[in-house]
Parts: sequence; structure tokens; C-alpha cells
Amino acid sequence: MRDAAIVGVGCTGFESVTPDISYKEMMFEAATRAYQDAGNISPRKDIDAFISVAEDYWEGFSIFDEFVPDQLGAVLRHLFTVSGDSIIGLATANMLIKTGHFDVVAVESHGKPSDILTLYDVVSFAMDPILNRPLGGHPFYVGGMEMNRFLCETGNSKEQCAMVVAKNKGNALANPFAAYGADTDVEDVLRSDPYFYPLNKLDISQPSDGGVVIVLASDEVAYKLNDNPIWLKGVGWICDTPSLETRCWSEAVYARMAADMAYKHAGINTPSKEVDFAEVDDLFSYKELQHMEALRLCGKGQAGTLTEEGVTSLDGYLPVNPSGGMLGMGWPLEASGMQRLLEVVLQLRGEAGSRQLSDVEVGVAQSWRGIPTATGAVAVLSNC
Amino acid sequence: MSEKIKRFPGEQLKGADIREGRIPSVKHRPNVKYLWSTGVAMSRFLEGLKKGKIVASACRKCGRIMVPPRAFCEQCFKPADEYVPIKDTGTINTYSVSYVAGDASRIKEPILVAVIDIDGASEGMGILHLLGEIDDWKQIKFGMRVKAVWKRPEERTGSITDIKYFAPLKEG
Amino acid sequence: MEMFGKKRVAVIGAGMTLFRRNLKETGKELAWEASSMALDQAGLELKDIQSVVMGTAPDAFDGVHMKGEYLADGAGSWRKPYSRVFVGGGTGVFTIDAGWWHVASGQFDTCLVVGEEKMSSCYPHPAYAFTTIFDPIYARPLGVTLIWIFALEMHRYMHVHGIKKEEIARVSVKNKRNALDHPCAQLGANITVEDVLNSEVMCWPVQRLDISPTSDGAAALILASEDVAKKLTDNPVWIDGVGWCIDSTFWTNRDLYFPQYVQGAAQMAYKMAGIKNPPKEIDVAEVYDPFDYKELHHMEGLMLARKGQAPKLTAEGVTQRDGDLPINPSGGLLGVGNPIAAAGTMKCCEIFWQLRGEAGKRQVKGDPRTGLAQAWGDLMQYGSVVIMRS
Amino acid sequence: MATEKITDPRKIAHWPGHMETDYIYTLGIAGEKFFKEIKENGRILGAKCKSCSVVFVPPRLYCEKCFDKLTEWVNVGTKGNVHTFTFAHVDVNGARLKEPIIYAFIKFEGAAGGLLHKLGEIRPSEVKIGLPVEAVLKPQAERTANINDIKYFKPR
Repeated sequence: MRDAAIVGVGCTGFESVTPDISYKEMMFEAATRAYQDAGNISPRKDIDAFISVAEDYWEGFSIFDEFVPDQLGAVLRHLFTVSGDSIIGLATANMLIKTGHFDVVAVESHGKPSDILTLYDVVSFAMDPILNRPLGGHPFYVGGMEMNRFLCETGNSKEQCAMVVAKNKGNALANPFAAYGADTDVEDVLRSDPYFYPLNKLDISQPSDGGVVIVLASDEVAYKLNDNPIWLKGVGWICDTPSLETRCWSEAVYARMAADMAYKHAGINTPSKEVDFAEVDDLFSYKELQHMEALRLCGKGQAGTLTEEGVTSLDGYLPVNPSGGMLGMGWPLEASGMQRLLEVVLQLRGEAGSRQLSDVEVGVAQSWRGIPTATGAVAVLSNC
Repeated sequence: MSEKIKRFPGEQLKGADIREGRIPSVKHRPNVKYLWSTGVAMSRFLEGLKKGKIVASACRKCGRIMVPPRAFCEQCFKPADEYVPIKDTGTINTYSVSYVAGDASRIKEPILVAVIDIDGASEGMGILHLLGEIDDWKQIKFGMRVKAVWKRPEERTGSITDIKYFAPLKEG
Repeated sequence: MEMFGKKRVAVIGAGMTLFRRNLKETGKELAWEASSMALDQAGLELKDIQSVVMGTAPDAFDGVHMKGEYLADGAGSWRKPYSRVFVGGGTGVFTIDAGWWHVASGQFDTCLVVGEEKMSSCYPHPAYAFTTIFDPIYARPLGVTLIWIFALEMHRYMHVHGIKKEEIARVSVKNKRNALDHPCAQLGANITVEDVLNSEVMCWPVQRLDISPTSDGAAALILASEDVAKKLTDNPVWIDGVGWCIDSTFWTNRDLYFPQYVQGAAQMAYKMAGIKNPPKEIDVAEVYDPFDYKELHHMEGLMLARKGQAPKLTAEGVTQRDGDLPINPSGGLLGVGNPIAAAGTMKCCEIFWQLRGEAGKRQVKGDPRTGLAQAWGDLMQYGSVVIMRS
Repeated sequence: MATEKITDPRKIAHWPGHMETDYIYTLGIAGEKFFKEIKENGRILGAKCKSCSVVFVPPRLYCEKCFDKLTEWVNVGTKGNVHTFTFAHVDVNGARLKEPIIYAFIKFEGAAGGLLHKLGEIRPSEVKIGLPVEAVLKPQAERTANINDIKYFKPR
């Protein structure tokens, strides 16, 4: 069986707050757009399975799966929840199609962090209840610790991390879906309040509300639904140890292994040459550099220099986060991966507007599940 | 295999030993608070309750009158944008009599619970609510007619509890 | 044959912990105990496992946000493709469905499937976690809790078919007796119909002995592709059908007397397995029984009994271990215990053991060739089904 | 998309709620032994995986890499080195702290892993990666078999 393809995408756009609509109405909007985009299919008969990615405490429910089917058109149909990142949801859809029993699968993801009054308490509730949580504090201190070790071992600098922020917020200005586009420079970032040394306030993505739904189809039906299918050439997902005590504090092992898995399926041997652009997780500025190195888009310790040289800018030869990344679009919880994927699809379709990259054929989307996890996923997509 | 397994792991403790601290443990109460946007459909519903009305939404395609209201018809997958007040009377679809509170503790006066199919909504469209003004729960019957008993207008806040409960309908 | 996608999938090992209230082990440790037992039984080591699926129900039980991540190393997921599926009470059986597509897709040769729950961390009672399964706007303010909605469903089922409580109580009697033969069981007992009818009224028509307990525990299975399975064992058990289906969130908008979502899941699985006459072709079934009426309700949803006829089959002894269609020979959730996701996975373990003829004192009569496990979840809206053949 | 939207900002409504209850976490088979040892004897233990030749700190019941049951326990001492650290300037609500909290990851010689904890008796400017530190324990009577039985790590 050949590759599956993305034949529909729908997005609500991302905002810092969305007080006028419920999470259900947000999901309905993204789904409506995606089904329309996929040749105006009806979820009531044309979609064989539905996957929602969600976590209970992000939503304020036990068993959030209960509240999903209606607004996706999945009542009395084959829907389930993956409590994971949205690219893991995509990987799941891909496996379903590869069994030969499903032709069209929809994957729904959304984040509505503005519904949560105590967002960072929720994050800290994910920490090991015995070993870590009793230490208290804002859980993003873990990011500061990781950044410190990452910079120490690789030689990348805090200034180079600040360049990532300036680049991504700048890219986001050209992205109508982005909530946090801004004209900032390196000095602004370095002078912003220290939060978790070496992380400053502007090094940290802010939450955003929004939903993305995609429709994946088998090769047999892909062209029937969309003239311009975007092929899923490879996907990988890896959980490194959940334990802060035994993980690597400098390298994003999960991203390296997930990328290796995805590249293997995609037949990519030299990603730095074969990948035209990448959307990577940048919840924290240093994460973009760390993830670029893990994805072998450059050698260890080189990501900062490439950023400094403009290689990862929109007009560079390896653009990274042309969407503006999470620093520019915001952090929509489990939809973060799909936010990355969406941009890769739009770029490969040639629908990225004023930030459109020229001559792109292969793009990579990568996600991380955030603090305190060491879980991530990578998808390789191509328009040919 | 099951028959070949000699030992099944698991070390049981006494609940009282854990609760009373005779076994070391970590205690925690998370601070997890939410403020959900009620959105288009639920805002209409709550606004209606405050005015003493049950509001449903209607699907133009299949014609169903849906309660609780929603901004979309889940059957047709179409927007449902017509909001209509329906009656505050209905029929008991099913009921139960609870001697148990949410934390599994026991209560003396039972809570009477029912799914009530609301008049004016499409057939079988019920809501969950409480029953009241019933001396002996054995008087409750499937198919019994009931009517909402509302809080006084100045006490209503735009909440499902603006209806105190449903009470047997005195016909005529 | 093109029947089973790219690869046919076998179950080659199973393991589980005791099901008990207040186990000392952390959730991770429980997951490890069940997983390592399943690996031993399959004759594999962790390095042979290519992918892992975790099934665990609300985070509000264990008391850890993103608990799939927290539990990961206990489920052997270190540096492996790992994901968690979550469909409420339906999770335990759905997890093996998820394991199936990992292998059937041809992406992996092996998959470790783990169900875990540590409900006893939640105070003052695990039932608290169930108070937040409801809509916060139109349901939670009424003080709704889980037992209410099951009582409403049970009552509607009884009303529509004219079923009496004593007919339902027979299920509890049977399952708790079956559980006396299960080495992990929490509540195996010899009770009578009168005991059930005289037990405390919790939420009429639900009484104390109609309900399964809250528990801690874990269960695990090893799945492998046909080539791998045939190298490791002479008697693999094949997964020939999987199915799942979800109904609307608005459970007060449908007639609760019949679980259409279970029927939807069963139809999907039967079609995949080529089953046309379920009562004739299914030799043994583990049907989800957190409450006694649910066994009957689900038998009807699974089309193992006609609507309203499951009580009659139960009264005639058809569903006993030595009957024509044994249901819950393990003792079910009523007898073995109900650590939510782990309980569903336990049911899959039981079918595996039954089809291998390795269930010991619980072995059903004859030579069962086709078995079914089913679970149910969310707001009385989810069905998950697996069909296995020896 | 819904055809009707809220256009009057005064009609935007929210509904409050929470998911708060009490949790009691047992320490588990390995955790109980580890924390009792800190409480009773002031010793930090690791557990050795013979197959992987790795000593895990904190100790665990099983090796996450090979799944072997770990039965050999070793004392790793209370001295280690700062592997990485951060100064947290804000609390969980984002409010600025008067004094930053110094979090650090402490590695112990000859062991894989280490402990996440805080540093004390040190000025921020003195903290460095590689800094030798040792655990400062609470007086025995105040220990409860908890990670906070260690008050913090201080320079040595």
C-alpha cells in the first residue's frame, strides 16, 4: 500500500482568548472547514474513523471523549480519543488506513487554554507526585534547567535563542492565524524579565486558543477528494523516559528517534539536504535549536549559528517555523503539533500567502508534549 | 497460561493505615480551576432560564427541536441557528431515587432524579433534572406528566438550577 | 486472504496483577508487573517489543495530569513509539483494538498492550472523579453522579421490557461465584438472589450488590504479527475483528433501553470477522458488567440475545460456564473487580486464556474457538469490541 | 461554522468549575524503601540493574531499559554535583518572587540519574554547572519519608 495523503485541513485561527465560542463550537468550525476543504465530504457517511486528541485536565473534564462526537459529525460512528499530541493522532490515522479497513480518517485537535484559570497548576499536576511535585513552584523551571544544560553542552548561546524569538514573532506577522506576531529584536528578548534562568519572559510561548482538523485519505481515494493531496511520507513518535531523573538534559532524544523513524519511512538519508523547510516545536526559544539538531537539520551545536546567519529565516535555504512557530502563533496545548503540520501543508500546497516559500517539496513537522514530558512526534510531508 | 502462573503480584494495604498516615504517602490537592466560555448555544439556554424559559435550538434541515440546545445538528452536521422557547412541562422518560451523594457518602432523604422529555422538543428529547413535591417516591411513574417549578425571578441567575425541580403536573 | 488488512494479528501472552482496593504499588509499578508477566508468558524480552499502547481511564483517579506519560516507563515504553487511547470505561478493550492496528498496519511486528488504573489515590472516594464526567453547565450544578445515570438507564431497560430485579440479580450471583475461581479476584463470593435484593438501596433500582467495586490493578497483552507469532507459539490466538462506536454526548436525547453504540461496535467487529450469526458463532464472551444489568443490556447490544431476552437466557443457565453461551467466566467486573481500564483488558486476557484452554478451573465446557470481549464507556455512549479465534 | 455568533460583548458568558479533590499517593514498593531510608538513616539509595550495569537514583522496582526487577540496593552517599540548574523568578501564578528559587539536578558519582531538588546556603552568582554539593537533611524527628526530608543541597 502506498502513502496516505492529507486531503483536507481546517483551522479556526489562533487567539489569546476566545470568549464568544465554546470549545464545541470551536471544534465544529475547524471540522466544517476541513470537510469542506476535503472535497466537501460529509462526516455522516464519508469518513470511516475519527480521532480526537485531548487530555482531561486541559479541558476540565474527566473523560473528555464524551463531549467530542456531535460537533465532528461522528455520532454513532467510529471515533476515539488519543490522549497525546496531535501528530501522534496523525500517526494513528495513518496506521488505521494502512490496515486496509479505512479509507478516510479525520483527526481533530484543539486547545482552549483560556478556559483554564490555573494553567500552570495543571501543568505541575503532570509532574511525578512523589519525587517532583512536592518541590512546588512554576513547572516551567524544568525548561530553564534544560536550556541551561543544552547551551552548556552545545555552545549555542542565549543571544541565538533570542534571535529565534525575533524571527518567529516576525514571521507570525505575515500569518493571519497567528496570535502573537510582533516586531521584536534580540535586545527586547534579552532585556525582558528573567523567568527561569536562562529563559526570559519573551523566550516562552504564550497560550493560545484554536482548533485544527485534518482529513487523511488512502492513496486510492486521495485524488478523488483533493487535486493537490499532500503525501504523508513518514511519521514517527517516541516516548523517552517520563522520569526527569533519568532523561538526557541536553539532547531531545525523543525528537531524534522520532525523526529517525519518520525519515526511514520517507527514505530520507540526509535530512539537512533533503528537507526544504521545517516546523518544529518552540514552546521555549531554545527548543527550536535543540529540535533542529535532533532532527539532524544541522550538526550538534550548529543550530544557533545557522539562525544567526539567517539560514532559518523565510528567505534562507532552510526556513524553520515560517508560520511563526508557537512563539508567534501561541501554544494551543495538544493542538501544537497540528499547528506545525498545518503550516507544512499550506506551504506545500502553495497557499501560505505572503510567507509562501518558493520551490518547496518536502517539509517536516515536529511536536513535543511539553513539560514535563519527553515525548515527541515527527511527520515528513511532500507535495509529490 | 493463567493456570500456569503461580503468583499474581499486588500488595494490599489497609485503607485506614493510608488515611491515618501509618503508611508513608504524599498528599496533594491540585489547584485546577476553569472558566469555560459558554458559547453561542449555551448562552442562549442560560439566558432563557433566567427569564423562566427553556430554550431549544432547531435544525432547519431535519426539523428537530433540540434540548439542551446546540449550535449544530449532530445528525445533519449543519449549523442550527434558530433558538426557540419550548414548554416547561414534560413527561418522565425514566427516573431513579438516590441515597448516595457525589462522594459516595449516604444521604437520608433521597434525591429524586429523572430524564424528562420536554414538551415542544422533538420526541425523546429529554433533559436531566430533579423531581420534587412528591411525598412517596413510589408515586413516581414512567410517563408521568411534570412541570418545572422555577425559582422566583429575582433569585434566578441563568443556571439549570433556576428550575428548582419538576413537580407532578396538575392537569387543567 | 485480504481479510485482515496487511497483517494478521495474534495474541501471544497475557498477564495481570491482583485486583484490590489500596494496592501499595504505584501505577507505574502495577503496569510493570502486568507487562513483565505478559512478556514472560510470550517468551519475549522488552527489547523485542516495537510499540506500546497504554489504556488508562480518567487522570482524576490516579491523580496525575497526562497520566499516560507518567505511566509510560512502567509499560515498557522507554524510547519506543507509545500512545495512550482513552474512551472512558470502554478503554480496556479498546486498547487491544489499538494494539491490533499497530500490527495489522504492518508498521510493527509486536505491540505491548497495557491497561492500568489506580483508583484508590482519589479521596474521599474514587467516585469523586465521576462527578466531573458531566457537562459543567447543564448537568454538574444538579449534583449528578455516575450512579444516577446508570440507575436511570437500568430503570428504563427494566420498564421497556418488563424485567424484574430478581432476573437481573442472577447476573451478580453468577459472576461473583465465577470469580471464586479467579486468582486475582477481589469479590468472589457465593451469594443468592435474595442477598442482592436485600442489599442496601443505593440509587433505586441499583442496590449494593448490583455494583462492581472500585479497584487498583493492571493487565497486559502481547500482540504479534503472524510471522512472529508462529515462531514463538504453536497456539496463537488471532484477533479477527475489532469494533468501536460512539453515540451522542446528549444521552438524555435517546432511548436508554438499548445500547445502539454497542451494536454499532459489534457490527463493525462481526463484519471484519465474517460473523453472521453471533449467538451461534461466539463460543464464549466477556461482556462488560460494572453493574449486573449491563451484562444483559450488552448481550442484547452485541446481538447475543434478542432485545429483552437476555434475562431469560440467564435464567435458563445458558450463560453459565457450562451453558451454551458462557458469559463472563472470569467473574467479570462484579467478581474480579473494576480497575476501569485494567478491567477491560482483564476481559481480553480471559478470552485469550479460554481460547488456549488454559483457564484452569474457569475453563468453559467444550472447545471454545471464537471468543468476544466488550467494554462500554463515556456517558453511556461508547462500545468497544474485540473478537478472537484460536 | 455556526451561522449565529455573539456580537454583543455584554452577552458573552462564562461558567466556573473545578476538578479539585484530595489525593493520597502511596510511595510504591521502591519508593517506600527509598524514602524510609532517608527518613530513618539519612541515606540516599540507588538500585542496580545487573543486566545494564547501571545504578538508578532514585531507585526503582524495575529497570526502565530492560525491565529486569532490581533487587540490589546501594548507598550512593549524600554528595553529588550540579548537572544543571535554574533560578525561578516567578511562582506558579506568574507573580515575581522576592528571592529566586534555585532548582538543580544533582548527579551522584557512579549512578545514572540523580535528584531534582533545590539549592540553599548559596548566592545565585556562585552556582555553576559541575558545582560539588551535598544534601542537607531536616532533623530526623521532622522527616516524613518525603522528598522534602532533604531541605536542599548546599555547596561542599
